[in-house]
Amino acid sequence: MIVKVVAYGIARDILKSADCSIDLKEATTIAGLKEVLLQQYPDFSKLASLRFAVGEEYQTDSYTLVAGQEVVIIPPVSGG
Amino acid sequence: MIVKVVAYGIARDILKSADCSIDLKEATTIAGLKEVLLQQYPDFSKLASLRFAVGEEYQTDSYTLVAGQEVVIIPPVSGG
Amino acid sequence: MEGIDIQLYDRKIIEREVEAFVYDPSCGGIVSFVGKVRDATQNKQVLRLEFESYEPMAIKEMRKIAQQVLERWSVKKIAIHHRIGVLQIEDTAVVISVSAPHRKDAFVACQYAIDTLKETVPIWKKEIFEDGEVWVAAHP
Amino acid sequence: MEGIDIQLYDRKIIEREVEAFVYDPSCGGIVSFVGKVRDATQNKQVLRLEFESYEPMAIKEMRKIAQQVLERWSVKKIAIHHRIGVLQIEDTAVVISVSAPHRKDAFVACQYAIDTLKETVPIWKKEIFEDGEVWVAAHP
Repeated sequence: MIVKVVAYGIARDILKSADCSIDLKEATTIAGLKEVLLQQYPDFSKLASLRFAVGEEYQTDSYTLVAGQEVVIIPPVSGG
Repeated sequence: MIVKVVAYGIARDILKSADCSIDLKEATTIAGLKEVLLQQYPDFSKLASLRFAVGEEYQTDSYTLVAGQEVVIIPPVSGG
Repeated sequence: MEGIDIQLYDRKIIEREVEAFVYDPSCGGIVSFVGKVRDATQNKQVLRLEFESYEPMAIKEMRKIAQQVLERWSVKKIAIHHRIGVLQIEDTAVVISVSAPHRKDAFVACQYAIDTLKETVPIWKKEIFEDGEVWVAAHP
Repeated sequence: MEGIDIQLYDRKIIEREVEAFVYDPSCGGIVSFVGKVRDATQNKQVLRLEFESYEPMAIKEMRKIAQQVLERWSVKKIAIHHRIGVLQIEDTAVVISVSAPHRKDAFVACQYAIDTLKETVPIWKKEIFEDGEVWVAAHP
């Protein structure tokens, strides 16, 4: 299945793009997506934290993705 | 000996004057002045607190007054 | 002492003037407390308030608070402006601003400053009602 | 929800506009936090900063913080304005104002709001130096 990955901040620099499509096995979780990303873009492992959002909400590792979903990579925030 | 008593806020209302002279025994302390004031103006006993300042500083009960000194009555403060 | 701005006056307090004093390029955070005149005490409509002070000592006591703040916490600057005279509902009675490299210090120091001001600074507030007047906090 | 003003924009933050929202005649105290852009990181001169956000989620997360504040403390109103885009040294990046009948609630709530904002709200800050640029807090 294809999910769309959107990236902000340093995640966009690592991805070298503001978004991309990733082909995953059915029922892949956020944890599974993270593994794929770390394999393809090892620089993600250097970040202080790596969170993911779906539907404008943070999701935990066990969240199961479905085809066509948009997942936003949230690197360490630094607002304020 | 004579000391000058200055009053602000509700202390001025109780004294019915912004200041007055009080005749005290030599070496009277703040505690002694307080007693005299409470006797002459019983309404002081109704206040939540009663402090005294000499030389723009709070002074404790044991502070000994000298002739001609100016003592400021500090009723409960309510700034801020 | 450098880093301290204490003022007591009978005119409108302009909050940005208080804060402008404490701003420092080394400080990421400024915490400010603004004390306003509330509209009612025990459900009685307040018409106006009159603030008076024992001015030289009030300034001295506010300065003491500011010095304590600079000694106790990693604070760069502190400003305390207090108004006296006749105030209306919604008027600002006091503004305290504190700047610090780390915001936690600014929060703790600003709260200490207003808490202590309300205990030690010789300023008195009288509430004027339709049918009388009351010196605030005078009685238990 | 009534009592909440959340804004994210690419223009100067006018602090008195943030505070004006939270003022309420029932509140004696307003506590505000102003977050400024500092002049240097590890002794390197910062030329400018660029803030970006995942806007809809940033607003949602700021709104959550505001709702938590109104639920947990006796707070009347809260306003959070965050700026994005290009900022210069001394510019204000964020202002949080909280009004409450009792000042202690306002202090605790304002500190909670800025602490939580810095942990959860998807906003990113890039520091631009003469010789490069750094996403703040990205690396341990």
